[in-house]
Parts: sequence; structure tokens; C-alpha cells
Amino acid sequence: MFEAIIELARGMGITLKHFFQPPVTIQYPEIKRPVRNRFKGRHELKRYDNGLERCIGCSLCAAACPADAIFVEAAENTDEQRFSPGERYARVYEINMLRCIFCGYCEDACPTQAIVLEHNYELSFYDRQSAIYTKDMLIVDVPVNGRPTPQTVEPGVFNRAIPEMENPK
Amino acid sequence: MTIGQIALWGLVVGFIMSMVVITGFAYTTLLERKVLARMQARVGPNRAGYIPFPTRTGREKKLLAGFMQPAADAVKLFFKEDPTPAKADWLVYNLAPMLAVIPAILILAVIPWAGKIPGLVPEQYNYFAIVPGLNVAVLFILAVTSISVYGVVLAGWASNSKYAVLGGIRASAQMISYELAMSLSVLIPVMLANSMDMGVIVEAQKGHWYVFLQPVAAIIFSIAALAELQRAPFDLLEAEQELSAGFNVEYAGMRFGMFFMAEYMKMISLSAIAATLFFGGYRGPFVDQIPVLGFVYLFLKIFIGLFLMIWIRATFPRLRYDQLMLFGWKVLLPVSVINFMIVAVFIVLAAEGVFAPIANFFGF
Amino acid sequence: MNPDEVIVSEIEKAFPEAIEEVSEFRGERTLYIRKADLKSVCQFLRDQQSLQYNFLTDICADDMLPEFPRFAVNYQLYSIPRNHRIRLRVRVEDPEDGPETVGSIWAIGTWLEMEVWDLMGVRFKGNTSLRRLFLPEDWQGFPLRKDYPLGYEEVQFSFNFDEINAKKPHATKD
Amino acid sequence: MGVEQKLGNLGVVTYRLEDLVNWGRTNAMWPILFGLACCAIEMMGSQAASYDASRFGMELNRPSPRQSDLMIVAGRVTRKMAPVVRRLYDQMPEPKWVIAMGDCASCGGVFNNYAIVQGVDEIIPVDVYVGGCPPRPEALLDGIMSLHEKIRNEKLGDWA
Amino acid sequence: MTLSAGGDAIQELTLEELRNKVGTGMEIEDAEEHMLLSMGPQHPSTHGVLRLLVELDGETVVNLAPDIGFLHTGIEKNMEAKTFTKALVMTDRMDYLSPMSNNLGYILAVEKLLGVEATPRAQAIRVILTEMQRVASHLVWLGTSALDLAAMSVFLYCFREREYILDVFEMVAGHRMMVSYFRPGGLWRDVPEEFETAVRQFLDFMPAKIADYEALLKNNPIFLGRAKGVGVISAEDAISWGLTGGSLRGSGVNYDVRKANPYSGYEQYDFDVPLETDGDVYARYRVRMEEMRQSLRIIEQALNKLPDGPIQIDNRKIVPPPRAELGRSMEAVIHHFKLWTEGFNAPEGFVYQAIESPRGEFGVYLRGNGGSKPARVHFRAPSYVNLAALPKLSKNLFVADVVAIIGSIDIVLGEIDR
Repeated sequence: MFEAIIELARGMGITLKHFFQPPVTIQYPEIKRPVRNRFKGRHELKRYDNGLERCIGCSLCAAACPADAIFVEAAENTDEQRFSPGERYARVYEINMLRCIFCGYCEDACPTQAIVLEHNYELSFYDRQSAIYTKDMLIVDVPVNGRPTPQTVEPGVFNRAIPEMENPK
Repeated sequence: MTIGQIALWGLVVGFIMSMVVITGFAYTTLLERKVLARMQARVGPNRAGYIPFPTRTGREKKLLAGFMQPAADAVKLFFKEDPTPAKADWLVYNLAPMLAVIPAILILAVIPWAGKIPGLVPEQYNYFAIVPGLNVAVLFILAVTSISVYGVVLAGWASNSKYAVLGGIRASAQMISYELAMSLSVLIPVMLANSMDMGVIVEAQKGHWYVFLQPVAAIIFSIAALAELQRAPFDLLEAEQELSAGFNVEYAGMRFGMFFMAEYMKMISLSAIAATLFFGGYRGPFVDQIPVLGFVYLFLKIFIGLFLMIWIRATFPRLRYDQLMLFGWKVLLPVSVINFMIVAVFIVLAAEGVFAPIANFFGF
Repeated sequence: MNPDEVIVSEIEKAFPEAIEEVSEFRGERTLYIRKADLKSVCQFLRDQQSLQYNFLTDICADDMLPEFPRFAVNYQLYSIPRNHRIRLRVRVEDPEDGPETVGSIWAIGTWLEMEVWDLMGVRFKGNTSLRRLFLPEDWQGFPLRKDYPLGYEEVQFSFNFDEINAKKPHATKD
Repeated sequence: MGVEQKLGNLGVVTYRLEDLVNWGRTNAMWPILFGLACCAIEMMGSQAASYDASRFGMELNRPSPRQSDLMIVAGRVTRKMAPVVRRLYDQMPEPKWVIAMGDCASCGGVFNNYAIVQGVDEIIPVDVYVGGCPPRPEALLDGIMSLHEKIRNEKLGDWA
Repeated sequence: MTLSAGGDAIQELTLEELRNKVGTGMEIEDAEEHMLLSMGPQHPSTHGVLRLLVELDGETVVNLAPDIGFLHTGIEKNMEAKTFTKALVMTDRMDYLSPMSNNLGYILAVEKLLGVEATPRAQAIRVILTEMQRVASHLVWLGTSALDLAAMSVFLYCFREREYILDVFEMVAGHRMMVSYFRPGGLWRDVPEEFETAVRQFLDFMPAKIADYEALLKNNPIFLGRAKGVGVISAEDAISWGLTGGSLRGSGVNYDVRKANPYSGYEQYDFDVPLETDGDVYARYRVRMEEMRQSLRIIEQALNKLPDGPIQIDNRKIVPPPRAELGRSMEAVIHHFKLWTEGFNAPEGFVYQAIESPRGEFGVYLRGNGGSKPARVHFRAPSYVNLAALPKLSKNLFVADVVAIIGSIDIVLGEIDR
């Protein structure tokens, strides 16, 4: 009987201890906890420093996607109208964000590191149509020293589709 | 003062006090949410309403963040559709929430809030209450608290839902079991003070609270009061994990809000009663010189009572139905009967002068 | 003798014709048991003191389309005292005429067979509780069979959004 | 519901009332205690100490649909579950809102097969879709913010 | 009865239809006097979308039958339509409280089918992460089952600690829950540098937290009253009903796949298998609490002797080449394209691989037919099997006990229904 009361009091001690500890809550909309480096959030289509798109329209991401959430339609590059190095570029690049499960397979499969899962996780939509991200929404801004695509370039410079890359961290 | 004047005075005071307690009820919900949150390492409601307070850094500080939360709840509940289930008993279904709320308010009538405040209390009475000087106040409390069980039972029955019926049945069984222990423990201050008038009981505790004289009765009363209130760990009738929401499962909108209201108002009033019967009521240091302090002391004691209830809720698991009944009938009731008899014998013997030295010591 | 060989010889002693075939793949021994003998073999494996396969781990059916016989049912047995696993495999030609239930040998058998029935449609003789378990009661067909369609819906992109949207039902408040 | 049918369009008065009501609704939105699959765990996570949805007055998870305002469809809705979801939705009194949390609830997600309803909007009207598989608790809170934004623009007359 | 969906349906059925309704063939003793209660699929204590059909005599359970399938996702069928690697993401979403364990079970089965074995470093990291997952899963179990008994603070404390584990998962795999971190032949990437400090910190603070939970529950008389002697199952019955994991060990049967059939190098680590003999809710509680401590032990040992070396096997037919090679070697590009479009081919044959998931023996039956997609995947889901014993466990007890028992057998509906 006496022990029982001691045990009950012990439990109450634990809750009281927490009462005087600061709460662990992160006040979300005002304070955002930074996500980890590898976090897989909303995708972005990257560009090279000169403004050319990294995506070469190979559709490997679409093939690797377990949810079939990516749709790519490629078109031919020319030196007058060059979007990306190599032969082809993605004319249409769409991701259905409500199908995407953020597994990162597309990022692994991409041979040019064009598609990268970045750190934005705030994906709320009022309707399903707006969850389909087109290429304009996915692609990053042209870097400071770059030119917007399509570019007119000298022939024979950008033949190589797959660049030299480092292993990801 | 004439009878009529006293009645009018009672009405006015009653209205004011009810309003105070209804506001108090709203903030008790907030208190519960906040304290629970802090005990669980959270923050609790802090978005609805705040007082902006400019700081030197430019970013304004939010004082009392969340203090409008009860208002938001109320507004939402008022503007919520309030359907009556098709197969429910319409009259009883709508009557039940009122039956739950009215007794909770009625109990307030006999609680002495403060001592004799000149100019506020009619001169023939010694303390400030809505109905001062009621010489059966304790009986009144017992009677009224047992009415409130009807609200719950009828709500459970009228909803025509199995969970609600189970909740209602549990409620009636629980109330009956704990009513006895509670009554017996309430009688002990009555016997000690030799009066059923709440004000007399408070005055009799001058210098020695009954909790020190009779800790057993005080503990039994607190446990039984928790059970009467259907608070954790005795909240079987709305046991979320077993019966979804128990008796109020079919209630929506403000009718559901009324059950909420009843529960929290009873929390306040039973804290007040416990404070009055065992913890010296409105009494405290300097209360004789400055009678208004009585309000402060009583509110403080009520607050401590509420905090304890919330604390218990944050910590303990819930009892099982049979364990609850066993505890009520096999532990609380015998203990309170024996305690009652011992106290009775002691009082008689003391009156006979057998324990005169001891009795003098305790101030009988 | 290692445990794998013990079990084969013991069964052959007791039921000379029960074992149709013994196969081994990645160190796992599979005994192909004649359908008619399955229940008695199971009973034997559990009760024989030198075997004690007291733990029925899993029952799982396999659709071998286009092979024949088309279905196979696997019984994963495990002996807790001897720490040894064995797999019994029964070939089933007609799913309506499956092996006998092992529910009386291991209590869990009935429950595991229900899953096989619901998803693969192999009926176990003597199991009276074969009902729709995972799927709604009025479901037609057995989804894990190879000839059952996956039920794929085209993923919506902007070029086909309206087309697919028109096919989908749209709920309203009432 | 109650008062708003009788009020009609009274200009300024209803405008103010509208603000008050919408304020109340956004700040005291009680979700139904209803989880389906993986997302339900993240939904519980958003209620838990680190994210604490109670800050928005949302910790009163009501187990009864009668007392709840918001249905968070957290997880995949199967063909067997679909009638149940619809029924729960019907049992909720007006006004009520629905958040389709995660991919499976929004459109079936990776489970593009016979068993899963390809989007809960085939059964019940959805107000906000939250992407992610499952969405982080923050993403769910962001969805709730979006819903609040939507509610602030609602007119009382829409509900009458 | 309007609350729980399906509730009305009961009243509309005839007795005969009712008897045939639920899979286990629920018997109804007295349809006139007893009450038939439908708990779920939307019910706070069914841990998901389980529906229980309960015949009640007052508050006493006369008969009980689980009705499942409200979360039947068709995972096994869907996996047959994807390559081995792509099918991996499905396993995450099965037992959503322990995706790492599911991944491990499936990946080990794939590796067994292919006849390869992961590198020592990959194996050690797998062990660390699955044991952390076990702690996380047990934390959710503890929190929810305590919440079932209305001890609400425990729930929030448990989720607070779980958040830390999820943060570590996010650090290594980029996703809090659906990690897909183990890949055929190794891991997705090596763990980042800060991983070790994070895990060590976890090992430092966790024992004190476990002590806190125990202070709230272990000897609390109310909890003891709710847990002791409730839902008893004997060792023999537990074996016959196929229980595994904490539920089996609570009955005193010493069977843990990590000890019986070690995988991923579990034989190198020194840990105990906690056993209790009472077979009741309290015994299962004690076992799982002790399991958390043992998991911490394993994590510490694995971390202390974490070997260096590659995290993937060097087989280009299975593992895609490192990214740095793509720009230099044509062969690498071909392998890369081949593996991400078509995947690798597995030989013909079938394997069964069991691991000890937080809920018990999680088994994967995998058949390959020479192609790049699994011909048949079947999961031996421990929750599914454990659930079958629920009617037996809860016979003649109270409704409130049923709630406690469901908590104690630790089921996850996503795994039951798959």
C-alpha cells in the first residue's frame, strides 16, 4: 500500500519535472528547423554555370521512378537553339508532385545531376491540377554569369552530354 | 434587510458569480490545455489572441499568447451544425446537456467565497455567498451533485448509440459507488463543526484546517470527488480509447460544449467545496483584518485543486471498470465507514469529557 | 547425418511415397510433398520426437503460370527445439481442390490459409472459414494470380489531365 | 447551422461576424481522430511535442465525427475503406473540411493498383492536398495553414 | 449505433449473415441478450483501421473477431510489376513503424536470391540502423499502448525521443520514415560524418529516458492492475498460434531470429534475449522495454567496431557504378542505364529469408524467374499472425482489457493487410 503511493508519487514527479523543463516545440511557421543535407524535398532542375540546362532529356529518371511520376519529352538541340549540351534536351519535363514519393531514385538515375531533390517540403495544393509541376516551375534561375536558354553557341563545343562529376556526399 | 431585498441581492450576486465562474470555466479549459502541454514538453495553444508588447529589438513580444483560445472554441461551437440523430429520443436528447449543466451551476449557491465584507454582505449573515446561511448546505451539495448524473445517463440513453449507452451505464454505476464514500467523508467536517452551514464549517476551521485533523476523510473526499467528476483516472464513461467518446459520442456543437462546461464547472465547484470543507475555505493570513482577501485565498485554493486534477490526468493510466467498482466498494467505502465511526465515537467521548485534555489541544 | 537428411529419411520411412522431389537452392531444402499426404506428413513432422517441427511459420501460395501444375503452396516449418527450418511444397493443379487444412495441427494454420484463399484462391479442404478477408465481400477474382490485372491508372500530367479527370468520379458534399 | 441563415446579407454587420466566425473556426479546428496508414504516424508526430499542433488549438482530437471539424485523410484509402470514409464524412456536422494528407490520399501515390482508391476526392470533396510520402509534420502544418487561408476567405452565406 | 462505420450494418444483418461475416467464423452465443459492438475501423485504440466485432455481455467480451483488410494495399501484387530495386520502396510502406527492418528483410532476400553478400561495413551499418529502428518502433508501441490506458504523457515523451531517431534517419537517408536506404548489394550511400556523434549522443541520453518511462508505468499500481494477469497465453499456445517477437518471448519461449538464424553479422554482437514467463500484457511490456536496452547495447558494439571499407559490393551487374565514373567510362554509362531502366536479372528459384523485426519474425518469400522483376513476393507479416491470437487472448475479459491486449501484441495494420 505504502509502496503503491510512493510509485504514484514517483510518476507525478516525472510529469512535474517536465513541467519545469523548457518545451521542445519548434514554433513551425515562424521558426523552421533546417532539414538535413540529404533531405529529399521538392525537385529542381539544375543548370550549368553558363546557363545551359543540365537535363539532356534521356528519360532515365522517368524509367527509374517507382511511382511513374515523371514525364519527359525530348527534342533535338541545335547549335542555334541550344538548351543543353549534347544532342537532346527536355522539351517537356513534368513531375506530378502528388504521385512523387520522394525516394530519390530519379536523382540517383540522372546521369548529369540535372534533377536534384532540394529542401523545400511545403507542398500544399488546393487542387490536383496545380500539383503538376512543369519545367518552368522546376528549373532554377539562370546563374549570374549565364545566359538564358535557348542559347546560340559555337558549333562543336557542347557535344558531350555527360559531364565529369564527383560522388555525392 | 427585508426578505425581498435579500432575494434581490441573492439574484444579483448569483448572476455575477455565475458569470465569473463561467468565465472561469472557459479559462480552466485553457489552463488544462496549457498545463498538460507543459507537462508533456509542449507549448499548448498560443495562436488565438495575444497582447502585443513592443521590445527594444523591434520584434514585438507576444504576451499571454493564446488567451483567446476559449473564445475561439466557443465561437466555433456556436456556429457549428447541431444535428439530432434520427433515432434519438428528441426530448431527452436535448434535455440531457441542460441537466448536466444546471446542477453544476447550482452548487455555486452555497459556496462561501469570502468572510463578512461590510457593505457587501447583508448584516444578518457572516459570509459572502449567493445563498448565505443555508443551514442544510452540505445536504444541498450532495443532492445537487447526484442530479448531474442524470444528465450523463440520459445523454447516453437518448443518443441511441451503443458506445453512449455503455458510457451512460458506466456513469450511473460509478456515481452510485462513489456517492456513498463521498457523503460519508463530507459528514466528518459536518460532525466536527457541528453544522451543515458551509460558513460555519469554514469559521470552525479557524487555526486548524480539517485536513490536518482528518487527512483520511480529506483523501477519500478528493478521490471520490475525482470519480464524481469523471476525471482521470476515473474517466471511464468517456474513455476515449474504449468507448470512443462515451456518453457524448453523438453530441455536436454547443450541446457537446455544454457537457464540457458541466465538467469544468464541476471541477471548479468541487475544488471550492474541498477547499471549504477541509482546507479552511476563504480563510488565510490577515483575512480577518481585510475580508476581501477571502476571495483571493479561495481562488488560490481552487487553483491548486485544479492544478492537482490536471497533474493527475497527465500522469496516471485509467482504471478498469471492475477495478473502479472494487476500489469504491471494497476500499473507499469500508475505510470511510470506519473513519466515520471512529470520529463519531471520539466526538461523543470528547463531549463526555473523556479526552478533555486532547480535545482541548485540538480545539473541540 | 545433417538435419536435412534426417527429415527426408524419416518421412520416407513413414510415408514411402509422400516425397515427390527434393530440391535445394541457396542452402534451403524444399520437399515436394504429394498433395494427399500433406496433412499426415505435417502431423508426423510436428509429433515425431526426433523432428519436432512445432512452429508453422508461414503458408504462401505461388502462381507458376504458365507452368503446369499452375499453383504451388509452400509451408515454412520451423523447429524451435532443434533450430531448423524446412519448406514443404505442394503442387496444386486445380485451385478449388487444394491440400487439406493444417488448422488442426497448428492453430495458426486456419488463419494463414484464409489469406491464401483470399488473394490466390486456393481452397483448402476442411477449412470452413475461407471467406473474403482482405477484400470487400463482393470482390470478384483473386488478385495475386498472374492473370489478374494490376488495375493501373494513368498518371496525370498536363497533357492528359483533363482526359483522366473526366473519367474519375468526383465527390460532392451531399 | 444556426444564426447565419437568418442573417442574410447585412453588410458591415455580417462582414464583422464573418471575420469573427472564421477566426473562431481557424483557431479551434478539431480534427477527427482518424488515421489510415503511414501518414497517420506523421500526423501523430505533428501532434507530438516537437511540432505540437495544439498551438493552433488542434490538440482536441475528437474520436467522434460529430464533434470534429477537420478530417485529415492520412494514408491510403482502400476500396474496402472507402465507404467508411464517406460515412464518417457524412456524420461530421457542417462546417467541415478535408485535408488529403500525402500522396496516397491525394491520388493513390505509388500504389497504383486494384486495391487503392486513386485519390480520396473520388469519395469526399477535398479542400487541401498535401504532397509528400509521408509529408513531414511541418508539411502537414503548412497544409493546415493553407486551409486556414482558405477559410479566412469564406463567406458565411456559402455555408447557409 | 451511428458512430463507427459499419455499426449499422450489424443491426441490418440476420444472425446467419452475421455469423458468416468475419473471417474467423465468429460465434455468437446469444444474439438476443448480448450486445454486438463494432469497434472500428475508426476507433482510437485499434491502432489503425482494424475492425473488431465484439459480442458483449455487459462489459465482458463473450466473443470477438477481427475484421481486417481496410488497408489492403496490394503490395505483393504491385511489387511483381516493378523491378527488384523499384519494388524496394513498397516495403517501406508496409510496416510503417519499421521501414528499415522491412528493407533489410527484403534486401537480404534479394541478396540471397542473387547469391551475394553485403560488405562488412554495410552490414554493420544495417545493424545499427535496424536496431535504432527497433527502438523507434518500440517507442511508438510504448506510447500508443500507454495511451490506450490513458497514460497520455508517456505517448508524448516517446514521440519526442522518436523524433531524434527520425532525424538520424533523415541525416543518413534523406527521408524521415520511408528511408529505402538499404539497396541490393549494400547501402544507398555511406553514412555522413556526423552520424557517429549523433548515434553516440543518442546512446547517452536514451537510458535515462527509458528510466523515465518506467518510473511512469513499471510499478504504477494502476498500470499493474491493468496489465498483470490480462491476456494470458501459455508457451504451448503461443507456439501453436505462431506468435513471434515480444509476444512469444513474453510467454517464455526463447526464440529470436537474431540468435537462432543470425543474419547481417548479428552473431558478432553480445546481447541477451529478454524472457518473461507470465505471458500476460505486463510480461510483454517488460520484454519490450528490456529489448530497447539490448538494442542500445548492440548499437554501441556495432558502432565501436564499425569496419572501414566499401559500402557496396563490386558487382556492376547489380550495383550501379559510382557517379564519378559516369563521365569517364562508357561502360559505366551502359551499366548505369541498364540498371536504372531494366534492373538486374535474378536467377530462377525461391528463397525464404527471416529477420527479427520489432514485431517478430518478418519473413520474405521471394521467387525469381530469371527476369528483372520478382515473380512472387510474399511477406510473413508478424502482425498478421499475432493478430490471429487476439480472440483467444481476450476471451471473457473486459472491453478495456481488449484495448490493453491490442496494444500489447503490437500490431501494425499496414503490415497485416499489406
